[in-house]
Amino acid sequence: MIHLQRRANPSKLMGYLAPVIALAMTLLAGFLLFALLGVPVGEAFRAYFIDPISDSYGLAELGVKAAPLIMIAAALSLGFRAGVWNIGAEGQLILGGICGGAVALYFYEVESAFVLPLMCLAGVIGGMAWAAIPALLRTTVNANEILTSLMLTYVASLLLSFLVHGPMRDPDGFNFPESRLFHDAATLPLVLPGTRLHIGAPIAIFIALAAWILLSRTLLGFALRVNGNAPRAARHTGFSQAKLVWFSLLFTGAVAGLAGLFEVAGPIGQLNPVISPGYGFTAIIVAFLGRLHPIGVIFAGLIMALSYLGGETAQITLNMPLAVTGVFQGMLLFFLLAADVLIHYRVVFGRERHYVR
Amino acid sequence: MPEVSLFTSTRRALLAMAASAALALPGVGMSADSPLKVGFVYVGPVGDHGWTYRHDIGRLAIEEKFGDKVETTFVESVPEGADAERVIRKLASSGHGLIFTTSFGYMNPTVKVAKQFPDVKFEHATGYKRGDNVSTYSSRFYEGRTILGTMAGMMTKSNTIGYIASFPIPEVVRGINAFTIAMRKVNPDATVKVIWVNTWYDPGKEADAAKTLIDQGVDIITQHTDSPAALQVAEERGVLGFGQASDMSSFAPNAQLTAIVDDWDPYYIERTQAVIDGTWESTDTWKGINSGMVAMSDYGPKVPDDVKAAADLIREGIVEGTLHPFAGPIKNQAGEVVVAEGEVLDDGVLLGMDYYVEGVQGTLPK
Amino acid sequence: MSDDPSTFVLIALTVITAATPLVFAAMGELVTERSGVLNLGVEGMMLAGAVSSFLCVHLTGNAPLSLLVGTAAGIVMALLFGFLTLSLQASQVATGLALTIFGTGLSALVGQSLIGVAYEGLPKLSVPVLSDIPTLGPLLFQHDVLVYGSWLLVPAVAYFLNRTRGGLVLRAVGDSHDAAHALGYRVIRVRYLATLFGGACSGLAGAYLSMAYAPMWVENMSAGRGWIALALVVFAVWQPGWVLFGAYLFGGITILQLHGQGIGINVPSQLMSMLPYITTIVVLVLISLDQGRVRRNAPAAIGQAFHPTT
Amino acid sequence: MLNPADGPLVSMRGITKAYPGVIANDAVSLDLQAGEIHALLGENGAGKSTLVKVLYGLLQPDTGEVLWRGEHAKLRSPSDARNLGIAMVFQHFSLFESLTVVENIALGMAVSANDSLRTRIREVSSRYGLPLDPDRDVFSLSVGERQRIEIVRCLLQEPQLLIMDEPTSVLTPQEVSELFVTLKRLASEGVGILYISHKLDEIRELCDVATILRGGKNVATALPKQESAASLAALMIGEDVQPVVRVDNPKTGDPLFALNKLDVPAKTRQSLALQDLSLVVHAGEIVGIAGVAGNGQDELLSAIAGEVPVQPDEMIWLKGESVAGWTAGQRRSFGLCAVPEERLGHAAVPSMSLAENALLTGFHRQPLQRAGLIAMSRCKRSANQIIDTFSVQCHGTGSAASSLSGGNLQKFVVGREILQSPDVLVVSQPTWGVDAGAAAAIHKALQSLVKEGAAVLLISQDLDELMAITDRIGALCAGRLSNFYSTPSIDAQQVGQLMGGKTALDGVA
Repeated sequence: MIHLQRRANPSKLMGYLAPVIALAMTLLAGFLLFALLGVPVGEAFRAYFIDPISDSYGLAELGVKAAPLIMIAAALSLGFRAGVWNIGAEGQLILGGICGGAVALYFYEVESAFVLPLMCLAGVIGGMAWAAIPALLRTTVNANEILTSLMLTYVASLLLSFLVHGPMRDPDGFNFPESRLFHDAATLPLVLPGTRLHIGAPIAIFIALAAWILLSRTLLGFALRVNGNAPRAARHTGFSQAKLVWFSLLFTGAVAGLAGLFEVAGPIGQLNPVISPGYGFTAIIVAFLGRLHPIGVIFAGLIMALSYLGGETAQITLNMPLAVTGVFQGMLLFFLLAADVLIHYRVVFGRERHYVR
Repeated sequence: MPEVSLFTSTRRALLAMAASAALALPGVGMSADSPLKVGFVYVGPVGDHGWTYRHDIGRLAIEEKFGDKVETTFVESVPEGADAERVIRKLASSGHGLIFTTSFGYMNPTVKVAKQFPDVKFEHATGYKRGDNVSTYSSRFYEGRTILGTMAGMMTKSNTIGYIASFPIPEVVRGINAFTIAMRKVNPDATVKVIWVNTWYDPGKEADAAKTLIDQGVDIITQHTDSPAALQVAEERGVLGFGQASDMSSFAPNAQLTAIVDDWDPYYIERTQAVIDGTWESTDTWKGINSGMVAMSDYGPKVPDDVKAAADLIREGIVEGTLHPFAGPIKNQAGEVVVAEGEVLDDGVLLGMDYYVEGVQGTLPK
Repeated sequence: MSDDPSTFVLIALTVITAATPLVFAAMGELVTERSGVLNLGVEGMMLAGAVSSFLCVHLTGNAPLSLLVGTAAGIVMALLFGFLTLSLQASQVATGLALTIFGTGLSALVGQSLIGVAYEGLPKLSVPVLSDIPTLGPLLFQHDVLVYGSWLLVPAVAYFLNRTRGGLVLRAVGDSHDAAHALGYRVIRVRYLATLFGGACSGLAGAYLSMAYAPMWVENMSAGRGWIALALVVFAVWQPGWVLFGAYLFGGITILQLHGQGIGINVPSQLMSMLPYITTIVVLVLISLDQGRVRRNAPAAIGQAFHPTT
Repeated sequence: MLNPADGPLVSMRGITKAYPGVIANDAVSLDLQAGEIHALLGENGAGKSTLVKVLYGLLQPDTGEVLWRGEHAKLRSPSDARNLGIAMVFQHFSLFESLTVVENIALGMAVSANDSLRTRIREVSSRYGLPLDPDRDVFSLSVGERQRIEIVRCLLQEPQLLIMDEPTSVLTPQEVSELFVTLKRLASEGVGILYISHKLDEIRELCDVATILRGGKNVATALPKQESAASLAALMIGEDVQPVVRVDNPKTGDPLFALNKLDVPAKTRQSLALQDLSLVVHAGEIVGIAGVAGNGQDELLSAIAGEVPVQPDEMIWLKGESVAGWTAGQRRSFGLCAVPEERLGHAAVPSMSLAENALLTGFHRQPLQRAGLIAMSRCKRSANQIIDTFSVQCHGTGSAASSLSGGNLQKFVVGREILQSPDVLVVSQPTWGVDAGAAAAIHKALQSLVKEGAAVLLISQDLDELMAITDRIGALCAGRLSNFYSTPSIDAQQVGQLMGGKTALDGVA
């Protein structure tokens, strides 16, 4: 019999080793999966893990894909630590895109340095406004934010659809559902010329670092952690629960809104009916994969982004259907999540002995 | 018992891969003896049984026609956001000489990538921006809708037809109008009820919309969404309907009167041939029934002979160019004549069509 | 069908069909959550159920067997989830999301050969005599087996949770796993069973999609219904009767907005489509005013890992 | 009915149970006869809990066995124990908050929550004077009512062996007497009772035999009625205990803290409202509030500490300022510190380190931040100071709060507030479940705090404690306060009357 035995203290070693073990297990399981499907295993792994980032453009794309995941997940992990279950970051992202995009469209003839900052501000405000609804409902009538934030995501995506099919569509675009293309003053500066890596990527890292400092070194971060672990203790020492709920939601809303603005003002360059392939949802996985630690989130975001790029490469170089990518990605996540058990538990072979504290 | 194998397409993939492993020269467009690599970018899964599925049939037609002279690649379910540009670029940089991007949302990324890869030919479906190495192509599906409208107008007893629409974009509006104009020609009392479901692809919701329309008294349904769900409902509820994108008679052997079939095969083969021959030029293709791009499936068992005859006549008129689906007089919903007798709507207006013609109920969401 | 059912009946029938998969999936998730387990992988389990039941009915033509296969597929997915979260203590939220990614991919892989395959749909089972009653007959007694099943499931789960010992133990485990463990109840086993029940129900919900609602297989055909089911559990404050109400309310408003379009209400369809979501929020706000109810029914230990030796 | 004549009812032989780094039970043996009330006596950490958990099937011993009526008993789980006829009232109740009384009892008895169970609950509760509504939600019940659930549940099982873990800590002296009558009656009916306590007087009054544990070992078996409290305590602690010396404070200073007709409405329909509470605490005095748990102590502490908003301005006064509208943090900064009763989750965050727990309430009055950031080194220093001053047993400032024993954590949280040198300290049940040594240390610290001119408000259920260290005393009952009396002027029995709801004592000034 194999069973788990709780460690007296979390293992630091396993903290680093667990992802490595998980990757090894994924390779093993991937080997079986690909062999079963008749795909050359070496080629497949190359397509997933090496090809996508074998040149500077690929690395830049990794940054483009990972940036929104990292920044949203870093923000979400603050809220999750505080026990605030905002799963509507996708909706907040969309609102950020809408509001920031609206500014770009309003000033579409203005070539000025203030346009972009204004767009960022609008994106942040849009995301915060959308997150304020669950915050308000939670703090006033104690309505469960899981439901309200999720439902508002659907509303946001319908709102975007309405706007690009109607009021915001390109007047010269034959009534197709897209806005005008933003001009240069309304698009993000690039970090790496010749690629699409925009300043959103360094900002995402900055946000993760800032979230880390906030969480580990400031009283506010401490309050968030106390509230998530022991809400009564938080109340006792005078941390206002309502304020923490507001902060968690508004902060995530602001960051998600900014991420949405970065998408429309960066790689997309206009408003479309779809501005995010579910970054707000994927970021939830990324947050947990990063163990709700803003620095862990950076690595988790990169791995997650790589698995998406790898899926595209596998389709292109191996004609592997997207379905296989989903299965492979699922396995990778399962192993990564499961391996973290080793941090807190020892795997013991043999008869179970009861240890009670 | 039908043979079911999980791995049919993967076996196909394996063959293709063996070939590409031998090539493995990135950045090469094409050379005399290496096969032409043709890439496809799909907006949905190939398993949607609708739009993407039909494009994939076209891809397979290329493979069949050219054998080992081509290799095809597809990337499915590519979101129309930031990801599209990367995928298109990746195809361009991995030795593909011809790339089809099959959704409107890929227009700007396609144009952008095309500028960076002047030697690669791009074909963008349903868009309007072209370049030296970017063509656009689309089908005049509305010609098919004219036939459907004629048949519906003749066969309806309730004089109300249900139309399940996806998103209020010109192509869908054009279809509704072409259908309505043809229907009113044969049956001036008939009207069309439109329900927008805001999705291309949700069988459950499409079925709900179909039931709703039937409950509101329509006796014929047509749809501009991807799945056969609406037609299945028609079959079950004993009303009539039309297939969309594919022949869907297996889902509704009695209810399907006919189907508009997207047939990309001839166009894809022609364009691939042009690249192989070195004769490819940027073009703007918008073709309909006479080119074979829009095909009509066989009539269903419930279509009476006179309707068949009338439909055939329309079809011939369109093929020969004597009948234009948007020939005047056309009135808008307010009853104002927007196209006078003797005139036809030009393609520019058609491309951006954003109003309903007389005979459509409700108002067009703007 | 009896002669000319009224418009009300016709609308109601559409609502019933739209709500039934939500009822199944949400009832399953309700039982899972009441044991203290939050499984966000409903969508993935539904897709697994949808594709495997359709595959089975396509191969064998045996509808009852296919429903079983769909149920079993949901159970297998839930077992995977249970192993990761209950045995290996992985995060429930993240594992559930990963399960959805996995299930979406796996179902697409399995379903490759099923594209374009037709199936006539589950047969309607008319209850003799009763189905001829005007209005009530078509409304209540002319459905397929799963609709009847969903109606039985709600009182059955309510009875189980509130009236049986097993239900009591399940609620206890969801309220405080430590206290339940101290009394000698097998927390992990109870949670496994509840999770598997949730998987079975999600599998059936999926089977309903591919065998009755829109009898076919297309990729990702659940189109977000698993998420709605999750929201309905919260909406219902973990009470079975309210799940039924919520599912019919949500389905009803969805259908009514389609009807609204059909009769020509002049509001952009995107805005009309927001109605079900907004209504759900509004009703939740009203429900939340009674915090005693939330306190009594919300599983306090939801989402928390439990390891019996601590 | 059983026949008590043949040997012990239960016999534990050579029970050894080890955890990593500690031997909780080291070859402990114990014999308990039917009809006997048997005390299990020992300090916290002496191994009492481990031993009864073995007996109740919650733990498996490494070696040793349990004999039930002379035969080897397989106790793999509590249900095995229940099947034999063993019932247990836990110190920390294993209740399910969201379930009703009858459901909780059904879970503990492995039966269904049906009407016949409801009827039996009503019967038993009226027979033993333990009023209980079977259909109440547990979350709406007071601590005292919750214990009643546990006792009624055990009685319903008609046990042959009843284990009671510190049952009287939540009862008034009158209720304690009633409980003792019940227990004695049960014993006379032939039920064996294993009674865990560290209250020596209770044991001497009630128990026939006492097994005394120290450091996991069985150090003595005594007949308590023949021992003095001091000799029992000596056995328990291993050295002569020094009883708390009453220090009468003749001089009291200015009023530092006052409640003026404090009203706090009930937060929910079920919780208790505080009505018309007035009191004054002066510099240099300890004022005690006696009362059975669940009479508004939690609500009172919350209101004073600032956890719940209080409406009109004049209700709470601190150093001459009205602080009713202030937040908890503002009150702390101004000099009011508080220690809530619940250590884990209220006074301390279980999963956080001691350093972080020092920060938890310490940041208001100590410079634990630098340039807007938390200065972890300062937090560690602060935690170390607490650990050193109050001899907290732990593995350094990095240990999680949850890894400390109850007594050590209590010393830590009380010490944390005392070292902040508050002007007013409000402390609730500071020695509940704490061993005698730690309790003495805490009492000494409180006394030296007032000597330095602070005011202490002590909310406690422990009459011995209150009588020993307070200067004035009153009682809280059903959300209302009694009058306050100089402690030396009244006796425990009179305080008991106040706890029972009397607001004034006849003939006492």
